[in-house]
Parts: sequence; structure tokens; C-alpha cells
Amino acid sequence: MSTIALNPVSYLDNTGNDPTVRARLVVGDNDFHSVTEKVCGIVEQPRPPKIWWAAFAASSSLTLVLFACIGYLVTTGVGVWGLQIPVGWGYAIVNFVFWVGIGHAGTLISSILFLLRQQWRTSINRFAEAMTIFAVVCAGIFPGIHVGRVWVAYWLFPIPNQMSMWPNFRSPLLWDVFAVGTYATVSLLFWYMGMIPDLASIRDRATTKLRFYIYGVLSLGWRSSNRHWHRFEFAYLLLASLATPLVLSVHSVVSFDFAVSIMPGWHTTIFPPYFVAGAIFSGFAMVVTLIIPTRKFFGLEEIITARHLENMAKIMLATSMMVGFSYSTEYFMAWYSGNVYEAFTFLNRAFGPYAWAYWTMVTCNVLVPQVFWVRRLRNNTLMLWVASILINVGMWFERFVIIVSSLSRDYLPTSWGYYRPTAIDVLTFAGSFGLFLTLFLLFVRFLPMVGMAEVKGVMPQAHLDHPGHRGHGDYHGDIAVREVDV
Amino acid sequence: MNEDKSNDIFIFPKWTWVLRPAVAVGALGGVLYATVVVTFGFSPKATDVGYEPVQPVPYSHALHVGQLGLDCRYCHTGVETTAKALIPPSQTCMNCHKAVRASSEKLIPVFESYSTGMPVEWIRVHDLPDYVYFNHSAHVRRGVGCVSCHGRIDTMEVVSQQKPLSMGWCLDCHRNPERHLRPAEYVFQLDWVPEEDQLVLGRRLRETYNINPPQDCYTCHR
Amino acid sequence: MSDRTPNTGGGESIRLHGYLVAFDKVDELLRGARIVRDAGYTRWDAHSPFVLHRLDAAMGVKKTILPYIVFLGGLTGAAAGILLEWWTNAVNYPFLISGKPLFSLPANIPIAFEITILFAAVSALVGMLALNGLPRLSHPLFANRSFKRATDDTFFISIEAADPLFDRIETRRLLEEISGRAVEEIEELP
Amino acid sequence: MSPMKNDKETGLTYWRSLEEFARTPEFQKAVQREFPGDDWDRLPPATRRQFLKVMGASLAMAGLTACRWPKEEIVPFAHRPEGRTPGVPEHFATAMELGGVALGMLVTSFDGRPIKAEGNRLHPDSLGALTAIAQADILQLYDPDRSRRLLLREDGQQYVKGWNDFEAAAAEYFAGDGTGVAVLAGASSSPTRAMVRGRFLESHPKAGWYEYEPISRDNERDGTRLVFGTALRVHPKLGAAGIVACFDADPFFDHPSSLRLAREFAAARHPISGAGARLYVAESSYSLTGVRADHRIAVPSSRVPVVLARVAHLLVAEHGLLLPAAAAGYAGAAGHEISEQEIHFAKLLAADLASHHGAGVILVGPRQEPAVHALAAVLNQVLGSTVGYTADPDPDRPSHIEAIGELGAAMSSGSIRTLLILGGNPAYDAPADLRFGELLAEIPVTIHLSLYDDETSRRCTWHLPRAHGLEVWGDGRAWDGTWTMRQPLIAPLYDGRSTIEILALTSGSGSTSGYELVRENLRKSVSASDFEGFWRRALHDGVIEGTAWETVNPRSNPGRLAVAVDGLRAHLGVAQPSADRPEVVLTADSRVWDGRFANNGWLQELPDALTKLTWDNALLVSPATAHELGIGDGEVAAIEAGGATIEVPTCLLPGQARWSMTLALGYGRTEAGQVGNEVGVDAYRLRTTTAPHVVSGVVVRPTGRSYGLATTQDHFAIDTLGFNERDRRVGDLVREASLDVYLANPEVFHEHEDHPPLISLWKDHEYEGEQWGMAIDLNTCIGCNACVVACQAENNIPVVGREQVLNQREMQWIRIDRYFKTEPGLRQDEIEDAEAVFQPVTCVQCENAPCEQVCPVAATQHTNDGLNAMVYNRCVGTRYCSNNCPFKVRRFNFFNYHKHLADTTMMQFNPEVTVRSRGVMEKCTFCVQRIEAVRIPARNDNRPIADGEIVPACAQTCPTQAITFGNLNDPDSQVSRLREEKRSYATLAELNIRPRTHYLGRLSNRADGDGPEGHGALHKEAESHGKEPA
Repeated sequence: MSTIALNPVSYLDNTGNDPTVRARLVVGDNDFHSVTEKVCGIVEQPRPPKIWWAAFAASSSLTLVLFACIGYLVTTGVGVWGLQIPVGWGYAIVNFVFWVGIGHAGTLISSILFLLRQQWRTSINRFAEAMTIFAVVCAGIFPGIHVGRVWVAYWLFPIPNQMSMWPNFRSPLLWDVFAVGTYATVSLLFWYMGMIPDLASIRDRATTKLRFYIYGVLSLGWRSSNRHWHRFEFAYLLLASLATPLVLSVHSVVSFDFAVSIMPGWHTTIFPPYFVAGAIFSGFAMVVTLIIPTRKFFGLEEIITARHLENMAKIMLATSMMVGFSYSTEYFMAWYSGNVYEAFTFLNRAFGPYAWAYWTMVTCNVLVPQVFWVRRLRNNTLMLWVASILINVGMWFERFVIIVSSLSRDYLPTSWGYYRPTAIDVLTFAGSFGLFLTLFLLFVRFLPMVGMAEVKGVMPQAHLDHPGHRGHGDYHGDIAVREVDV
Repeated sequence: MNEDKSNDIFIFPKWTWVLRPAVAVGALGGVLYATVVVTFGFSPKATDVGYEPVQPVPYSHALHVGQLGLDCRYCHTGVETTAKALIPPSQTCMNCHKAVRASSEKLIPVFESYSTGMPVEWIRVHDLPDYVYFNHSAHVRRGVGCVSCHGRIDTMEVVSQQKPLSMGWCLDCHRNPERHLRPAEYVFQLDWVPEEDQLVLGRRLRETYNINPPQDCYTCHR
Repeated sequence: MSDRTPNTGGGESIRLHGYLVAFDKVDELLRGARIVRDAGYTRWDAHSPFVLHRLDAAMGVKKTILPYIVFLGGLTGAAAGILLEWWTNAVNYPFLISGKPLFSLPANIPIAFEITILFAAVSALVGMLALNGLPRLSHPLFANRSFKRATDDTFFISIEAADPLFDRIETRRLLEEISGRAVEEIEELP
Repeated sequence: MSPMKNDKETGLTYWRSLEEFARTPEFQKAVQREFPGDDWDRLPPATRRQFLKVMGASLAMAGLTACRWPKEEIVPFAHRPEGRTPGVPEHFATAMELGGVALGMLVTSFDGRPIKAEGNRLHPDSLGALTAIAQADILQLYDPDRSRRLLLREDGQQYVKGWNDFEAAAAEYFAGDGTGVAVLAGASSSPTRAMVRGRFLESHPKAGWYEYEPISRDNERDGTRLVFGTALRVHPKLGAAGIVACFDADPFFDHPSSLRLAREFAAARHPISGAGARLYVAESSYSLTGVRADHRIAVPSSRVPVVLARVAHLLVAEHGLLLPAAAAGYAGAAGHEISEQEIHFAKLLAADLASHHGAGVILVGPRQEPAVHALAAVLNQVLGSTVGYTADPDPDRPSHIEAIGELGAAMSSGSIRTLLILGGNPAYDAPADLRFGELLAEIPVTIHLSLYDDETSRRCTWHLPRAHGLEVWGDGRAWDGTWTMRQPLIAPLYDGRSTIEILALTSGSGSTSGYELVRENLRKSVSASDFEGFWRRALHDGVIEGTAWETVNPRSNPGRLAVAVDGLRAHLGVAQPSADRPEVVLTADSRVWDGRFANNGWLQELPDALTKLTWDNALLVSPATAHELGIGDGEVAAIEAGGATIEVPTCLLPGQARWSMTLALGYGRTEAGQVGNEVGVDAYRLRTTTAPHVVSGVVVRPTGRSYGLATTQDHFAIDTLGFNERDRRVGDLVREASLDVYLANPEVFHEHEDHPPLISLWKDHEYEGEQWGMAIDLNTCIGCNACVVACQAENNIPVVGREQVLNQREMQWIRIDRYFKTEPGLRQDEIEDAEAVFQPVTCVQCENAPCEQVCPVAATQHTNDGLNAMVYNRCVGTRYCSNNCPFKVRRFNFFNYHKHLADTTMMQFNPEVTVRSRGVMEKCTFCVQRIEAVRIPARNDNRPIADGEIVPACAQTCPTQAITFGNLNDPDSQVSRLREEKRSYATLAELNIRPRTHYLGRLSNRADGDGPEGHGALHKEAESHGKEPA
């Protein structure tokens, strides 16, 4: 095993960068069955580990806090938040953009990396997609509750009514409703579809009637027929190619919420790419934050390998550079455009009352990821984990800076203001993490968190010339390649 | 593996094939049902039309207007000049009822009100939301008949709401007023029917009186 | 139910659904599939715990029409989106917004696009399930114990009795030959 | 009286029908419905709904058409008074008396409840406008905290009494010849009161009569006495004035006829038609007048006389002016050290006054000593200034301070057994050294007639509920003496009685009905053949023509003059304020006046013109002075003067004289009511009979504690970055040029605009028919806040309270932006003085409104007549529109601000305007209800709408008529013509939003030609701005 020879450190380490040797995507002495065992085992164990219970207790109580805050908000009025004129959008929208951003990693991994034939995605895509959906759920809450009259929020949808009124399709906010709605739906479909064969595995291993019926129904009677696989794979490819533009469009549309306005600091054309890069950045950060403990607790190091983490570190490094570039571009445009209001807004960001937020953002998003240049550091799991958390913090502040600092000082100095969040603001935000983690914990407990069928597909055993690793995996997974019979 | 654990094997019963058609039908049917409920079920046509509260005095428009031929304006004095049509003071009733039916106990509330000065508390039938500012004079003076919004009051023993009075309904008329315009002299004549085609007449009247009902929000909401 | 599983060579008494034979290795499966294909069988199938693209050729599976369904779905979505926006904002209830035209393409592209994707995506999943005849919870194969490993680590080839070329003896022989394993009879569900 | 009779008698004279309508059973029932005893908060919502259009639940349900809103009742009259049509507003002329001067107003009454006060065009002091305070008075009418019953406090017990109880008691108290009886009344110009007073003193010859007003113009009055030997009333005329010189005077705010003076001055300022008046101001703290000044210097109040004396000196020495022999001493009185700046000012002023002989006028503020007024009077005489005099209505009256002093003395001497206090609140606002509150306790019988059971009432044996000005019959006189009528708009809500009624009651003879008294007095004083007709006419007009006093031509009185000169000399002798002995100037508050309006939410939340401070008073200090005292912005400072020490938050304000601080009276009330209690700090504790206005030699210490001042604008002091940017932007937002520059080059206001042509990407919408627009003249706007209150009253704008204002959630639809223009290059804490400008900002109704396109539910969209419509009942409250509004003029209902409103307060609501519930956005609508009120009838009779027929509330009440509204598609409309003027520009036009509101540039008219600093700022701004693409 040449790769192992390269790194005598641990047989788990497949982070070699010898170009002549293809690193293995699943390490250790695994075959199809052992993969099934490892993944299904987690779902099938009669009771989850104590750590799971602890985490679940914590997160679900946080969720209750969220619902309590929402209840208070709806019954009292959005005044319970720190909002005011000029800063009409505060934590709620910041959190919304933050969560939607995080919700980008999953679909990106499962669609774009799929189209790019990145096989290493297989070990983590299920996990990431799940995270995506939960993040979008959290994101979806905020625009819903931030409106002044929640009980008429349904006016945002084109429903026939006695007023014979329709929504205003010229409003970016409405684009947002459709974009996020579509994104949530498609991600869900994508996620569920990919899960069908694995649900079938659990069904077939079921030892209790209940489990059999539940997973049986969920897997829709999948019988791994190749004729089914054929259409399944096509559907998967099509969804991937649909989700790719979608995932790029969603954060672009979110950025329109700001770019389409005329506020200095908002009204700029760089927002769509800038936001998308940021979304991928934060998404991967969140995946790393969650996957590191998870793979440890559930002993999945052989399937979710060090190399997976390293690849994600590299992606974060790349996107961090993009984000950093966007920051500097904004300043260049502010100066180059000669627009006095724009110019001031950006000076104000860096040196005004909200400078603290700005510099937190820069530090976490641009400086911290630079450590990933060093191989030893990026392969240090703890370091990676800490960095990923800092990046999450930084990305939250990015949205805070964009929204709050721009609004707080716009055209007329007489209407400048300073926004301070209230306790309710903070609790609601914390609560959304509770909801996110609760859903996530339920996921790892009850659903296959690794796409077994896909992982098996990229294992050496899946190939003709098994055993032997020479150049394996360099052609499978390729729809285009059809074997010529002899 | 399960065979180690038990020699039993789970399978789904055969009837589960119905699942497929069931899902399909459910999906389509559900969408259809929702649409129907929203469009018709929630419409004021279903909810408000026919509202017929019991009034403190069993005043019959059918009798007074239909048979005796009282003019609407005899009681509703404001209708041509102000926003409100105005409900008549008991005084107005007494103009006749001092003499007519002076002993009818149906009229006791009116007599009491007249003597004590305490008002008769009528129940509002045509009740627009408080943020809607409707102006009677603006409509009546332009040839919109009472009947267009209130129906054949002159045939009602007890007044009831005949039209949805919903925003959509208002807009219909503001968009094509010609369907409801009539010569000024027939505005208060509830049983009037045009000799010619209403649309032809309506267009002509709209032309002559230069009637372009505004559809701005501020027309009704301030 | 194990008691009711037929012993091989068992009598005409049971209604036969077809034969099932297992493989351990991918290449064995592929070889077997080609042979069955060339033998001209039509109502047969190969089962694998994960997708094996080369199996399509080996089995001679025709390319699915799913892409066209998805394309139609997308087209419908696009049309629906644009029409909805145009009819509601420019026809049914036109209102003057920021002095802008009632309908202009740029402002309406995002939503039209999203609806396109939505419709296409839904038709992809629904189309796939429909073409695959799923959901189908009960199938004769599920009654077979070893078949349960089809979602784990074992590959199978099954030939239905309904196949015109199906012959109890011949087909069994063919399968035993390509797999070197015992062939299992699958009975129809009661 | 029986309703039938009532119906027969009423009619023709609506005032009468109103008066009796108030007695009719159905009104009583209405009142019952509205005010069931003391059961204020436990009214079923339905009853409220009958009365007003309060949205509440129904709004929430508006979307769900499936719900039917609660059953509504219609309650018609049993007998509809003739001439009244329910739902049609009526207008009644009446008046409000403040500080002994009646201000005429026209009150709109809707179904028997007064809902809005506007100025009476026929009244000389109003001319159709009304001050913020007078407009807000209507809220006090409905104040649920007003006292509702008579109270008798004896030996620690408190008993609820009825009027008959008091009448019985009064008969005994006022039985004798008045020995030991004293009356303390507020100043009043009411002829009827004078009559009743006479009657009272007749029946009680030995009784003492004292009049006290905390805020008065007594110094001016005494000044005239010094010069002319007798007390006269001064009538400055600014219309014709070429030069106006104000010494610590603020004719635009604290003068009884401020509205007229402002109007006159605005006319004089007009670049074309005006006399090109030039305004000089020397004052210790920024005043409305000071902001408008062409030359302003900040001088401590106790130094102001020095400057005036120097002017006198220069006039004599350099311009050969001849003072009367006796006054010659004045010229010499100017021997005091004086700064360069002050000399420069004095020189310019002296030169101008000399060259404008007969067209100048010198005004001295009420806080200056009589001697200073005397000097001004002398100068005005010799300069032939545009000042007129009339005899004082009560020339022998001692000054208010003297009066209260005498009363105090009498009380402590124990010679008073019965004290009748008619209005006022001496326990709170009498000079501190009198300890009036304590003295009250020693008087056996003290009777207080008052709107509230306030500080004084609590220390008196009897508290009598006083009827509000809009509930009573009465009269009064304008500043110029014009006879002004007062009539009730509504029956007393809380069983109160008026001053004249109580006075009549205690005088023990004659009628005690206000109605009778007023008629009787009028009948006596005028000789009208047909009195009823005359009476009707008087009530209809609100004023009686030709009853102004004769102007007199006084001659100065040498003997007195000498005294005056010595007085001034003595006054100049006192040490000037300095670091170790700064001065504190006590002023009337721009909102609560002397404290009597402390429980008025509108006024408490009204931002002060300069500080933009609400819900508080603060110690105004210039940044530099504060820096040297080591006090920061918002830091609580301890002030020690005489015995008293008070702690009050500081507010840094440029333009404040060095070592001079200003503190407004009227705050720190303890018994004002729920709104006014414990708001701000009581400055009366520093006020003494000897130093009622300027407290010198105080000690000011920082306490280190800081306090959040609720301002509606950022404080003057902010981070340097923002500070500089704000300075840089002002010039472009509020454009200003000097008059001669403008006349030479009218394009000056547009010269520095430089942005690409404002072209839309799409075909522009064509606006046909009436297109509403507005023009606001920054040259005449004096920032008096009248429009803000007018808008609040007209549009049912809620009061949100200090906490909400602190969080920048104030709701006023109009805000008056105040900018300071500081000299470039100064550090913030070096700043002493700065120029100030005002800019009223409300929704400018952009044609390409940024707010509209971002609303997802089309709750804000454009109407065909070009209004930016905000539809409350469609709004879901995303607040996106506000974020995208470059003017930030949209207001959001973060809570249901009407939730805890008393039902009485709701009676003030304008039924033509929806009351907004929680979670919806709102903003200026150009008073669309007023547009509809004109448009619908006009369409009904197929006639076009005349120009000026529609007047929004703000424009209606603007004393200087700075706001013009009209049809832009009519080239002859006034607004179109104003927009043709070269001064006309649109703020932020470069955003291509096409505002419907344009501003007319501000003009300065400095003697030394060069424009204001702001002009320079304009250049500076414009260059950098020049690069800006739209």
C-alpha cells in the first residue's frame, strides 16, 4: 500500500500528495459489508451514546428558548428586538442570510462536486445535505417572523383573495421567497432521493417490525434493480445539474435584497459572486465544525478520512481568498466611483462606530484561514475545527457589517443611528442554533449519515481489477463511458 | 444479520400496491381542493352575503319604499351631499307616526326614543372595515344606483346584505363602471331597468359625465 | 414463511415468479449479465447494492426518457412563472411602482427561473419513481432471505418466469453455469 | 330644557345649538358611553368602535375575509339639531390665553368633539397660524389625568366633595369684607374677568389681589415705565424693518405675537418683494431668531447690556446720534472690556442702524433688566424705529415677581386666613426663596382651582376642578388689545368650572354662569343696536373688529431716565461670567412653557428646535466650555447656586455663550400626571425673587454619572469621522447663499450640481391631471415646530415615550432637521460657536420612489395624482421600504402604541385618518384626507379644484407660510411658480428619485457681504460631490 508507506504515521492518514499515487477514499480494511455495518450500525444500535443524549438535551432546550422568543415576539411586536429607524433590519435578517449561506455547502457538494467527478464527496455529501436542509429550515424562520404582522405574511404568496390583490413581483424580497422556497424543496428532494437505497439497506437489515415498516415505506420498495439504478442515476445527474445553477442563484437572489436597493454599501454589482463565495465558505466551515466530532464519536474515521477534511480545508482557503478579494474590491469601487456616500459608508465600516464588527469579520474570514497554507496545520484536526468555528463567527459578522453598518449611516446625517440588539435578539439567534442541532442530532440517530451506496461505488472492490489499486477509480462513476463489448 | 436473530422475515402485504395511485390522486386532489376552498370558501360571497341581523324596530323597507313609495332621501338625507347616507333620527319617523299607527307596539322603541331622547340602536348591516372610506355622494351623484350595492331594498321586509362588499367587488365596478351607471334621475329608483342595452347606455353616460373611477389605494384607504 | 419456500426442483404446485442467482464479484455479475443479455432474455434484471454504470451496457438497458420529461417540466415551469408574473402584475391588477413599467423582463427573470428549476426538479424525482414503478412495497423478491443482501454486499441476476424464453430447465442451467451457485426459485406472492 | 324646545330654539346660530346640544340627552348618552364614571379602562371595545375609527382587531382580520368583524351599532340622534350633519366637521372660533394674552384659534369639531385647533385668520396675533403649544392644548382637554372632582383636604384626610358643598363653604369663607382674604390669579386679559374681579373687590374691599405668571414680559413693561414714566406695551413691527437687532430676545418664540412677528419678518426677508431685512442677534443661547440671524454673537446674558451699551456709544460717538440729555449717560456706560468679536458686531450694527434711520428696530429679551429695556426704548425713540406703543391695560399692577413676593410676605405675616388661587401652580413655580409650598400649609383655608390635582392643590384645603379652555365661555385680548371671544367646544368633560365662574361665585353676587357673565360684560362694553346679531358675529369671527387699543406717542421722561442710566451702570458693574463663576440662564421651555403643559404627550415628545431633545430638559453648554469644565455630553452635572443644588444632564450645544449655560424651566414636576411626573429636572429650585432669570456665580461640577438624553437626531457630539462627514454634507443638503450673490447670479444654488443627466432605463410614466407637489422655503422656515404638532394632531400620530425615542422610534411624520456648520479644522471640544440651519423633512413623494419597488406586497405604490400611497391595511411590515428610503421619513409601529390609550384621548382622533395598529409602516401622505375632502365635492359639482383650496395641516399652520402645496400640472399654481424660482432645488436629486417636494434655498444678508460659513461649505461639498455619478 504505497500511500501508507508514504505516511507511516497512521494507517488512517491518506493525505499524501504524491501525484503518481491516487489516495484511497476509504481507508482501513473495509469491504462492502463492513461499510454497511459501520453506517447502519449507528442507526440500529438500541440506544445512542450518552454524549448524544447530553447534546440532545442541550439543543432541544435551546429550541424551546427559540419558540418562547417567537411567541413573545408575535404577541408583543417586533419592537422587542433592537430594530429602529434607520436600522430596520437587524439580527433577524443577519441570521437569515447567515443560515442560508450555511445551507449552501450540502447542495454544492452533492451537485457541483458530483458534476466535477469529485469522488471524495461521497463520504460527506449525505451529511452535508442534511446540514443544508436544517440550515435552510432555520433560515426560513427568520424572514417569516421578522415581519410586523406575521398573521398576514401569507400575502407574500400569489393566493387568490377577496382583495384581488397580488404580490409585487418587482420586489427582491419576493424573489427571495421563491428562491429560498425552491431551494428548500429541491434540496429536500435531492437529499431524500439519494437516501432511498440506503434506507432500503436499513429496511433489509431490520430486526423489528416497526423499523422494517418505517424504513420500508421510506425506501419505497427499492430493490436495487439495475433498471432502476439506471433511471435513478439519470435523475440524480439531472437534479445535480438543476441544483447547480439553483445553488448559485439562491445566494445571488439573497444578495439582490441589498444590491437592488439604493443604500450606499448595499447598492453594488459585486454582491452576487461575493455572497455565493461567502456562502460556500461558511457552508464548508459548518460542515467541518459538525463532522469532526461526529466522525469521532461514531467511529467513522475510516470512511470520512483525514483527506476529506484536508480537501475541505483547501476549499475554505480558496473561498476565504475570494471573500477577502471581494472586501478589497468594495473599497476600490467606493474610492474609484467617486460616490461620496459610498466612500463614506466604507470609511465608516472600517473606522466608524461599528469598526469592531468589521475587524472581527476580517480577522476571522481572511486572516484565520491563512493557516491552511501549512499542511501540518490543516491536517491538525483540532486546529481545523477551531478555525472552522472562527470562520462561522466571521461570516455571521460579515452579514452584520453589511446590513447594520450600512443602514446605520446613510444619506441624511440627521437620521443616522446606532443599532443595539436586545436580549430577545440574542436569545432568538441562540435558539436557532438549538433547532439546527436538534434536527441534526435526530438525523445522525435515525438516518444513514453516509451515503453507503455511493461510498461502495468508489471502493476498490467495485472494480474489475480488484484487488490492486493502480489507477483505480479513474473511470467509474462516469456516465459517458460505455463498455465496448468484445 | 437477521437470519441469525430470527428465521422470520418481514414483507409488506400485497395490497400496498394501492399506495402508488393513492399518492398520485392525493397530490392532485389536494391541490385542487385547496384552490377551491381558498377561492370560494373564503370569499365574502360565502361569508358575508345574506347577513340579516334582527333590528330593534321591525322596520319594513318593503312597506315604506316598495308599497308607500317613500324616496330613499326622505330618511337618508346625507346620501347626496356627504360621505354617510345617514340613519334618520326618531324625529323623522314621528313626522308620520304621530298620526299613523300611533298605538302600534312595534313602534314603541321609536316612541320611547322620541320622548326620552335616547337613540334607537340599529344594527349596521352594510359594514365596511374601519380603514375603508366610502363616500355615498361621490357614487350617487355620478349615477350609481342604490340598488347596485344594496340590492332591492324596496322588496326587503328585513334588510340583508346582498353584495359581497369586498375590495375585489368594488374594483370590478371601478374598472368597468358602465355596467352600473344609470341616468341621474333613476338613481333612487330601485326597480328601474334600462330600455336599451345597459352597456351601451353605460358607455354613453360615462362619456357624457366623464366618469373615470380612480383605482388608487388612496381612493378608499387613508 | 420459510416453511413455504419451495425446495429446488419442487413441484408445479407453486406459482413461480422467476429465478434468482447471486454473485460476489462485480466482474462475475457483468459477465453473467452479458450472457443473459445475449441469450435474448427480456424480462430479467440485475441487482447491485450500488450503481454500476457498466452494467447498463452489459444488460443492454435502453437510455431512459427521463431527460425529456424533466425538460418538459422545466419548460412548463418557465412558462407558468412568466405568465403568473405578467398576468397578475400587468393585466389583472396593474399598479404604478416607482414609475416603472408594469412588466419588464429583467425584474421578472429571477422568479421565472426559480419556478423553472422547481418544476424540473419535481418532475425529475416524480418521473424517476413513475418510470421505476415505485413506490412498490411488496415484491416477490422481498420474500427471499438472501436477496436482502442485495442492498448490502451481494449482486443478483433474476429472470422472470413471464419471460417468453423462460424455461424451467434451460434457464436454471444457464444461471447455474454463469454463477456456479445454486439458483433460487421465487414464488409469486399469494 | 326639553329637547323639543331646544330644537325650536336652535338653528341659525350653530354656537347655540352646540351649547345646547351638549345638554341634550343624546349627547349625555354619548358622554355616558364615552365616560361611564371612573370606569376608564374597562370599556368594551365595541363602544369605542362606534365612536371612532380605531382599527384594532379588524385590521388584523382584514386579510382573513372569512372572519366577520364584531357587530357594529348605529346610534342616530333622536332629534338631530338643525344645521348639523353627523360626520361632517364644523369649525368654531375660540381662543387660548397664555400669559395674559389671548391667541385666536379655529377649532375643528367632529360630531361634537373638538379634534384639531388651527389659527384664526382674523386674529392679529394668529393670522391663521398657531404655535405648537396652542395646538397641543387640545390634547390636554382629553387628558385622563385631569382632576374630575372637588377634593377637601383636612387634617391629613381627603374627602370627595360636590360643587354644592363648596358653594356652601364659600358662602362662609367669603362672607365678610374680605379682611384676611387674598386671591392669587394668573395674568389674564379677559375683560369679563376684569369685570368679575371688580365685582369681587367691591364685595370684599379689604381682600388682597395678586397676579403671578412665572414667564412674563414685565421687565419690558418696567423698562417703558423707566423711560416714559408710565407702563406701556411695546409693539415691534418687523414688516417694514430693514434692520432688526435682538438682544437676548427671541421674537419668534417667546413673544405673545411671535406668529405675527415671524410672518412679518418672513415677508421682509423675501429676496424680491422683501425689504431685505438684516437680522442681528446677540444672545447667550441659540434661539429660533438666532438661527435665522445674519449676524449672531454668543454673549452671556449678563454681558448683553455691555454690547448694547457699546452700540449706543458708537451711535453717538461715530454716527453723531443725539440722545436726550438725560440719556446721554448711556453712551458713557460702555466703558467695559469687550472682545474683538463683540466690537465688530457692535460696529456693523451701529453703522446699519445709523444708515437705516426710521427702518430699524431694537428688541430686548424679557430676561434682561428693565434698565436695558429702557436703553433700547431710548435708542428706538431716537432712531425712529418701527416700534409702536399702547397703554398697558393695567398700568398700576406690580410686576409678577413683586406680587408673589408681597403675597409671600403677607402669608408669612399670618394676616391671610383665606387664600383663593385661581389657576397657576405657585407651590411649584413660585421663586424658591419664598418657600411658597410651606407657606400654604400655614393658611387656614386655601382654595385651588386647577386642571390637575397638582403640587399646589395637594397643599391646599380645597381643590376645585377647572374647566379646560375649550370647555368654557370667556374672552380675552390680543397683544394689541383686539377683543377675542372664547366659546366652549364641548360640555365640561370632568365637571370643571372656569375662573370667572368661581370668581363670580366667591364675589357672592350676580350670575355665576360664564355664558351670562361674558354676554353681560360685552353688552355693557359695546354699543350694538342689535346685540344678538353682534354677539353672533363676534362668536363667528372670534374677534371684534376695531377693538385694538389706541397707539400712543410717548415722550421720554428725563427724571426717570436718570434712574434708568444709573440702573444700567449698576448692572454693568457686576462681574462678568468666568470659569470660576459661570452663569445659568433660566428660560421658558419651548414645549412645556412654564411647566403647565408637562402632562402633554405631544409636547413632551416634541423635539426641541435646537437640541432635538424630548422628554427632558438639559443644561446647555458649549462644547468648549464643557471641555474646560471637564463635563462630557450627557454627563450629569451638579449645579450649586445660593443654597440650592440640582443635578441635571448636560447637552453640548454650539452657539452657547462662553461660561453661560441655559436650563429650561417647567420640568421635574411631581404631581403633573402620568405623562409629566418626574420628567426632567426642576429648575425653579434655582430661581429666586432677586435673580429670576439669570443666576450668576454658580458652581458647576461633573458627577461622572452619564444619562441617556432622548434626542430625535444624533447628538452634536459624535465620532470624528461622522462629525466631519456631516459637516461636509450640510452645504449640499441645505443650500445657502448670500442675498447679493444670489441676485447677481441666480444659478448659485445649482452651480455645484454635477451628475450625469437623470435618465431612467425605462420609458418614464406620464402624469396627467392634478399632480400634487410641495415647496418648502428654507429662507423663511424658522424651525418653530408648529407643523410637527399640526401633523401629529391631524394624522393621529401616537406618542411613544422616552424609551422608544431613545431607540429612535419616534413617530412624527415631519422632522425638522437641524444642522450646525462649524469652522473647518476645529476639534470637536474646541468648538464654541457654529451656524445653525433648519430643514423640515417629510416624505417628499418621490416619483421614482425607492420604497415602492421593494415592497413585496405592493403596500406602497403610486397614485395617479403622483402621491406615494402607503396602505396600512395592506402592509405586512417588512420595513424594507424604510431601509430603502434615502430620507428615512418612514415610521414603523414597533408596538401597538394605542393599546393603553385612555378612551378620552381617543376622542381627539381624526376620524378621517386610519389609526395604525402594530406592525405597519406609516408616513406623510400630503394629508390625503384633506385632498379627498376637497376633491370629492369638487367632482360632485363638476368644478376644477382651485389653487390653494387644498392645504395640508403643516402648510396651514406655518406662521411664515414656508410650506406651499398645490398642483404641479397647473403652471399658474403658486407651487409651480415657486419651483420656477432659481432657488428651488431637490435634495438628493442625483439619485433620480424625482422628489415632489422641492426646497427653496436659504439666503443670508450679511453686512460684510461675505456669505455664511455654510456657503463655503457648499463649495467644498459641491466639488467633492461633483465627481459623484447619480
